[in-house]
Amino acid sequence: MSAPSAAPAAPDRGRGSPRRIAVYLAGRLLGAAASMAAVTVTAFFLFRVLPGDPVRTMTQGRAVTEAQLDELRRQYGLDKPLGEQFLDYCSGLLRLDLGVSYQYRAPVTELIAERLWPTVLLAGTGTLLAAVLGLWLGTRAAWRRGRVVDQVNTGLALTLWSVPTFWLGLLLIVVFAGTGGFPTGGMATPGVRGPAAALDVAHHMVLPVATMVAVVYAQYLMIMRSSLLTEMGSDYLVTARAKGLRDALVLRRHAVPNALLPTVTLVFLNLGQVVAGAILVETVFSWPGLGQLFYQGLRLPDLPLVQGLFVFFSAGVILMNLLADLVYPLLDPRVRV
Amino acid sequence: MSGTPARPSPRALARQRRRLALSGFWRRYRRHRAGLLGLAGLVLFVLLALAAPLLVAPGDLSVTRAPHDAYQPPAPAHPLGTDNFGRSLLDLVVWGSRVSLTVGFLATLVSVGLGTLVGITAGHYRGVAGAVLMRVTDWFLVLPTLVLAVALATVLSRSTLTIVIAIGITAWPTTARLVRAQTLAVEARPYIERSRALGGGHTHIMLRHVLPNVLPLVLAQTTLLVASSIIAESTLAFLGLGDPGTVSWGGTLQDARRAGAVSSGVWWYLLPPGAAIALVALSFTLCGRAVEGALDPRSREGR
Amino acid sequence: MNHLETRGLTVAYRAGGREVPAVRGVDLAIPPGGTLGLAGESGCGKSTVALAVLRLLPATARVGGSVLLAGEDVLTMAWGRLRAVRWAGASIVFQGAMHSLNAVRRVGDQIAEPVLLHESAETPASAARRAADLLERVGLPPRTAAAYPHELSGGQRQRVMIAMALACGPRLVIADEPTTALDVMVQAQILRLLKDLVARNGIAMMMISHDLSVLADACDRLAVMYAGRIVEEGPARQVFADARHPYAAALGAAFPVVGDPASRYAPRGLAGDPPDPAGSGTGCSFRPRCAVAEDRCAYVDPALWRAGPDRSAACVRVLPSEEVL
Amino acid sequence: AGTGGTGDTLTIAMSQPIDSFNPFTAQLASSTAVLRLVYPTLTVPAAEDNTPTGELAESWRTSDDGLTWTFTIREGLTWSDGEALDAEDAAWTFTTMMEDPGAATANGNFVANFESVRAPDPGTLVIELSKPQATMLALDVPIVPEHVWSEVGDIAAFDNDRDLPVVGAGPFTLAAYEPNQSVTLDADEDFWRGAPGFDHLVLRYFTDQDAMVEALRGGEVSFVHNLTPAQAESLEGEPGITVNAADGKRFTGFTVNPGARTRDGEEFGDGHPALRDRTVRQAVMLAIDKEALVERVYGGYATVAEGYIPARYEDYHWRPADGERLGHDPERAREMLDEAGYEEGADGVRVSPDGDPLRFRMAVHNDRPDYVQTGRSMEEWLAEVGIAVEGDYIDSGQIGDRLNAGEYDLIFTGWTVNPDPDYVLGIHTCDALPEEPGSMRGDAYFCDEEYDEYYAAQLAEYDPAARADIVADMQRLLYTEAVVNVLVYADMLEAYRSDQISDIRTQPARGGNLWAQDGYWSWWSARPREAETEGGGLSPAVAVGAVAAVVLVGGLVLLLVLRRRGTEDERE
Amino acid sequence: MTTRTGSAVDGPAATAPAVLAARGVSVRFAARGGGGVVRAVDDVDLRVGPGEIVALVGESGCGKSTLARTLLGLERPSGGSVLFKGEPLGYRARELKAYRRRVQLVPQDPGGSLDPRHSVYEAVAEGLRVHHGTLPDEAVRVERALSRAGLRPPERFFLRYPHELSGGQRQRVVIAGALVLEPEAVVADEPVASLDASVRGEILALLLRLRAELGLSALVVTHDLGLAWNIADRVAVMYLGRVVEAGPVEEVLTAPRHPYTRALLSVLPDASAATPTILTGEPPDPARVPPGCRFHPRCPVLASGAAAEAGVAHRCGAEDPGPLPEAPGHGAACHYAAVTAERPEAGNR
Ligand SMILES: Nc1ncnc2c1ncn2[C@@H]1O[C@H](COP(=O)(O)OP(=O)(O)OP(=O)(O)O)[C@@H](O)[C@H]1O
Ligand SMILES: Nc1ncnc2c1ncn2[C@@H]1O[C@H](COP(=O)(O)OP(=O)(O)OP(=O)(O)O)[C@@H](O)[C@H]1O
Ligand SMILES: [Mg+2]
Ligand SMILES: [Mg+2]
Ligand code: NI
Repeated sequence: MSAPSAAPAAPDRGRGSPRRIAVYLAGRLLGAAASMAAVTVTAFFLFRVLPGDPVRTMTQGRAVTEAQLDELRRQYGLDKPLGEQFLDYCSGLLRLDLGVSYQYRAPVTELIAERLWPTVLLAGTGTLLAAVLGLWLGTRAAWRRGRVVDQVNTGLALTLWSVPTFWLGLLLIVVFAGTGGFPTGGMATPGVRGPAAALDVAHHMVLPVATMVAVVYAQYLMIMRSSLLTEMGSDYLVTARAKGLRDALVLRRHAVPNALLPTVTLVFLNLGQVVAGAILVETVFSWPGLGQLFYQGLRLPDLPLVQGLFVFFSAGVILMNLLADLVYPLLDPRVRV
Repeated sequence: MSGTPARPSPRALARQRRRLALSGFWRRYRRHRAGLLGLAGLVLFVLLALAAPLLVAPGDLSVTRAPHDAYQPPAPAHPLGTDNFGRSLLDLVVWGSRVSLTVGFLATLVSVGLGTLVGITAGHYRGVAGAVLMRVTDWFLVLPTLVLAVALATVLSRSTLTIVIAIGITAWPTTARLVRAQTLAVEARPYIERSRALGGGHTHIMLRHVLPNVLPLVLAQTTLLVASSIIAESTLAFLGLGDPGTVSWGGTLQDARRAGAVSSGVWWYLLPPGAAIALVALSFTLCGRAVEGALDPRSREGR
Repeated sequence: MNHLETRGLTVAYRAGGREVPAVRGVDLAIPPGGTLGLAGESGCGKSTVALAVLRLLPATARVGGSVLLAGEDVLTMAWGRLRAVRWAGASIVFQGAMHSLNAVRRVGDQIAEPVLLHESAETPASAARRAADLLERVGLPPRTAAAYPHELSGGQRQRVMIAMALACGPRLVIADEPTTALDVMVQAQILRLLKDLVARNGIAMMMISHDLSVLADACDRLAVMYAGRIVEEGPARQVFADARHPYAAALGAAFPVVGDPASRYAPRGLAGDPPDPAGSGTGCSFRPRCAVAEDRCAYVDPALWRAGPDRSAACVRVLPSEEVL
Repeated sequence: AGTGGTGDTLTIAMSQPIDSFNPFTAQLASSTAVLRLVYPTLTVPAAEDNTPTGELAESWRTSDDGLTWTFTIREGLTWSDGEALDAEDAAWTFTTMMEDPGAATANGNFVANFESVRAPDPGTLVIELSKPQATMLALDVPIVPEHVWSEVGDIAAFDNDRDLPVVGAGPFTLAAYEPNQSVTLDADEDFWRGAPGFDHLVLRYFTDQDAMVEALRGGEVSFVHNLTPAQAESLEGEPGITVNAADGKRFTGFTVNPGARTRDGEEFGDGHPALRDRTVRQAVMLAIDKEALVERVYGGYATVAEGYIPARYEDYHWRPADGERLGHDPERAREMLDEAGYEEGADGVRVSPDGDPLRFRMAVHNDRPDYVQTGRSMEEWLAEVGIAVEGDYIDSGQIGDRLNAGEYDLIFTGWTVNPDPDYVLGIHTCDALPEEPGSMRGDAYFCDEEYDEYYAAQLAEYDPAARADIVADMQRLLYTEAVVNVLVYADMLEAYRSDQISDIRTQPARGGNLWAQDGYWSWWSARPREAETEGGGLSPAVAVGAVAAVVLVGGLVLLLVLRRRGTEDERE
Repeated sequence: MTTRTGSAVDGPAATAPAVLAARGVSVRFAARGGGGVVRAVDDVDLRVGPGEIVALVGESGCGKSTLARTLLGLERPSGGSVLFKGEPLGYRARELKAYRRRVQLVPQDPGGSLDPRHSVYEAVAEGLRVHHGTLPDEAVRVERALSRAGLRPPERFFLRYPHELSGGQRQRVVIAGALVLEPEAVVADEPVASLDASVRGEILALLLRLRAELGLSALVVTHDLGLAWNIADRVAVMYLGRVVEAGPVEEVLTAPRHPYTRALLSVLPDASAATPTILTGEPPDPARVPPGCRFHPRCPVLASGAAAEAGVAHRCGAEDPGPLPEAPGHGAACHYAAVTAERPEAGNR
């Protein structure tokens, strides 16, 4: 009889048909849009129930007349009924108009745009460093599970993880700023221009980024460690070792790529939250970013600003979730569409 | 065939079983040295919080007749120094543990309770109900936690309860997600199908099979959540959203910062409450990880 | 010289502070071109033996005795030499192919990997060509190389594993339960394939299974393990049809011959529980489940004795009683 | 250019961001402080004693009825772009504020009584009032160049931060602006009063109080303000740093709800009835130990307050005579309450003759640590005389709500008092009562005919001494009624690097402040101190390089160590 | 040839009404990953008479488990109906519950079928508690069920947890859990597939003994023809959602008519087997059922030309032989078998 000649179903090479990709994408986008809509509604009604007359708060402690207050109310559309305000707000949102900040008297969108770059710089650098550090140390810790490297690593990470961010920031200021040669706050020294400016910004970034990394990297470390530990017992690693691969290669070529899958999505998911999490670091280090803006908005409270930032932060998380959804199939052939 | 005279009642059996399970759990837990350390820290702090009224005289926390001078560095009479009113920082830390731990536990209770309920329900009912629940969870998950907590704390009136609610409400989706995933895993196990084939209804399956099997996860999640809730409490206080009328660690930190302690060389105002938060959070985290480890079937002995 | 020879191989796992003896003195020998079947119930130490051959056991395992691959002792080999011997000298087809293949790398790359590693003359392109060849040899179209493991069926994955095992032209292939998870029909296909490849290339093979009938079909010789020991060894047909050790006999009888009236409405099994690897006690470890146990079984722990031409069994009943005492 | 306070640049820290450089709309104190350096005003309070002195206006006249003011504008002034600065600009500025509601956002109250503003010729500005206005020499309204601002379409939406340098006429010009980070001002060498001491003035924004102080220590900035008592104390002894504890412009206190009502006398809210009794209100004041507040809450950097107008304004400040003083005397408070029939109940809380226990709700701003601490102290003090007070530490928005609704018993308050006290006095007239419940101009539902008469009299009195007498009477009345109660005047704590700055002028000369002056005196007068040694401290670039090198080397060593251990470990 | 030993029930129970029957049952699923339907079970007739053991055999994925689950009402058929004692099965919660008191499932994987957090006692008592609440004699019943299932003495097992039991013991606990409700029929899905060869025989013997003692009817799902030979009275062979051959064990396994059954029998790793007929290709996909006879793409009879000789080759690719009707005798859904049925059994065995 003939040799067994299997005719395997044509191995689905990678991506799948454009139509299915389109359907997948459309599904994800729709989900993101739904979340966004929900966030919008929440943001509006959540902040409308804030106590206090915003106009009063705005002018607190200053000499104002009733007419001035009324004028302010009119300017901010606070004299209209709630339903109308909501419609205005929604239509504004579609035009990327998040209203006008009470304290800056500038469009919130503009304020956000102004502050976006510093936050992205800070949170981006922080996350990147934290991820690289966390993943690397996590790999080491898992590979040497139970040894000194692991214990020191995990212990340190967990300790830092348990420390309140702002407290750590303050401690760093006490120890390193001023006398330690690092600036205590801000993003740049006024007047420094040219190539020195980049260095200057880097100099200002050291402490805030260190704070951010210290608190965040533990998470990546733990995820990578446990993810790698689950992979550790896997049969395919035995196969790899049986093939005669050096342990370092087994780790690099086989274990890490597999363990990286859950971790990378997590990095993405976290990224969304990190931007919002920058509030503390930015506040402590006077970093002129979105977090600081939020903090300032809170103190008044500056309703359109806080609301706008809330929407913006949520949109960031939604976007990152979407990216994670889109990136995951690229990384893991098993879930390719 | 049923000739054995002294047959234990099912209730006694259940008790015995529970005792056995507990001792087994404890045996496995004991193997985690860090977990024991965490547990010790935890017990210490809980005892401290419970004993606070005995350790701190009511007058010691009075702002008008504080026992010491303001801003005194650590000395035998006040081992951790004093604050701007002349109250001993040690007293403040001891007393603050009450609020901080209460907030930590209550917020965790809220979020774990809510999360477990939603998670199991969403995982069990596959139809529209589950999908809707999951959508809601997803949507909550999308809201930036800190921002939402801050917003809630701003919106609601300022009190410890508000903080509990703000933290509880922002933390539950994570639990729900976890519980749902675990529920799905449990529901895929053949014993659920067996139970259905035996005639068990939804409630039976959820209560008898799913809940006990997700509980360990919930327990581990609980300990981890307490840690983050305590940190969250201090964060909210730091952002000025705490209840200034009560003594809590976060509140004390906030007071220290407001007083400019960092730049005034009054390090003892800043250090103790922060260290206390970090220690408690670390204790809970270590416990949580040890619980996780002890419940991990892979670490079980036997087959 | 035998391709594989183990002498007094012992393996103990450290688990929960105790030492669990998993393999307790196993002697095996496979001549060039020979095929040996290793049978036994779950947990009796079959896989442990297989892993010990390439020193792949986890760090918690303590290994004793010696394992000679073409005369070289694997257990005392230098690290670099060991890596060279792995796969090029002996390769393994693991039980669960889904888990033994890396899910995120293409099948072709995984086959080519050991080739590139062990043969410096190979370039990535030539290794890829070789991978395609190998796939054809196991009956898969060469384009399978571009697939990821999850895109293949269980049988196809197992074939990929076989192709991979053949990649460096090893002299010994160890197949650890290659068909356990597979459907009857696919199982037949894979067994046929393995038999053909071994016969055509003169490779020595050790095949592990708990199904004695499968092994009897595919191998020259059979070894039956029980609680970490070989309890019977001999030519496959003989051991299957006429086992001398009661355990081997029970194992053989567990698979009825369809059409044989004797087994109609008469399933045969073995009462009692599998042995606890940790608890040893004195005497024959099979005694608690043995239907024909005698008094002396309680204190004699029998070694493998000659039980006929070219076969041996570890049961006191194969010897005249006076020889024991 | 340079960093810190070296050489020709003076860097100062500000603790507030800039909301706008548009003087018509800018609200935040930081913005106002910058604008005072950039735009002129008609008059400016003198550095020595706050008396109005001429700025744009060289001199002024008032008509007999006090309703027509004629200012003579200084001659030969120009804007920084060279255009002439004259009465037209001032007239345009005021008129715009009167006509465009958007332009009245920030300073509209100054022009509320203006009938018309004219510039009959470039050197004369005539302002017609509808009723007398005592603040005519303290018009804190920056005058803007008409030729620039008449081009601006919508003034309310204009931020004035695009077209730099901004055209102004102060001692400095606005040269550069990094939103949320810094403002750079360049000195105007040709400023009519003389060139400022520093060529550049940089204001850096800090969100963190501690970071700011550390920056001062490290020499990154040369001036900080808004210090806490602890910070001031710790900076006090440091070499090269001078702490300036200026007398406060602000009073801190609380008002008592004497029964909220509208102008028409309609009562609303739920204020405690016992607080309508002056005895109870006075007893509350007697229970409070203001000295202790100064010590404990303000670390000594404050003055006990009695009169409504801070001590800093010597002319208007008032102090009770010994007989009328309501100092700390819990014993007397208890006696008074006993006499008035407020018997102590079983739980130690007194009960009014009507049967209401004296349990008061006290609304305190939670974002002001000194308020919170004062509030908590008051809880304890009042408990000692048998009054239970429950502090509600809430944010300002909610405070406003409670005030407007009249749903409070005690509520904290505090005002920054201008050199001219008119506004803070005006908020306690009966006119300040709300037209209808829910909207409130003042901070107490105080209404007293006698007070109103005094108020009208002082407004019409242009003789400073006579006016001061009337104001004193008003304060005595407020004090004895004990509805509006002041507790302390907190010092304004500032510090600067005296090793970088010399000759800086406070306003007023004695006990005066540097930041947020009514004028530009401090920054205009500051002169660089000749530095003995330049440099010191690493330049940022070098520091970064060094750190990077250390990290790199450390990382490499670590890597090598781990590598080495790693290969050893590979033997399973 | 037909030597029946140890059967408790006399005669193949063909005439008595079926305890459990499937009539034209189809189950369809939406294919995973969208698009198309999976015809897991396609128009199946099957009956289990009183006291009868029926084996359902077939290769992996042919729909055996799905059919078993459908018989228990765990899956709702998209066509046809399940009959219990001649009555169609109702799918309302109460009806299902009542039904499940009388028909029990012995699931495939004894390890996974026991809740790791329930002790043996609880696992066995679960059925009782679901249907009767906590009975006063619960412990007695549990004890009885356990000892029936061969776990003796039962008290020794009460407090054990599944992970403390061997595979064979777990399977017995599962069986005891089914027996405790004293069902009239059990459906056992691969009852020994995950067990060691040595334990297997014991469990099968237990099933036979229970049938003898309690008169249980049973449907045993398996892919193992040897098992069918060991214990079943009748056997049904499934291929791609269809029963393609059914009949008394002795007839079907010794004189198979359907080429698929023949192929299955030929690959048994039986030392005495002649040349095995190894079917080529992968297991078929129920999402893509071929037209005509669903076996024809892999049919060795068609490939060897025997079908053409018999003149049915054209029908194999075009004409569905249809479902096998529910009949007591030996039948096969095959064009070739239908043509050659009259002739003496050719070739194989
Ligand atoms: N890493 C380990 N740590 C501790 N014990 C182990 C470990 N691996 C295997 N064992 C134990 O060693 C014994 C032999 O295991 P092994 O895997 O060799 O059995 P096997 O015969 O291959 O069984 P199966 O047929 O189930 O594959 C078992 O009792 C098992 O529990
Ligand atoms: N819920 C489901 N959704 C979609 N397809 C399903 C579902 N359940 C089963 N199937 C498909 O139906 C077919 C029959 O499955 P079933 O489990 O009944 O097979 P089986 O004969 O029991 O196989 P095995 O011997 O492997 O247990 C399979 O192709 C399976 O993939
Ligand atoms: Mg094995
Ligand atoms: Mg199945
Ligand atoms: Ni310069």
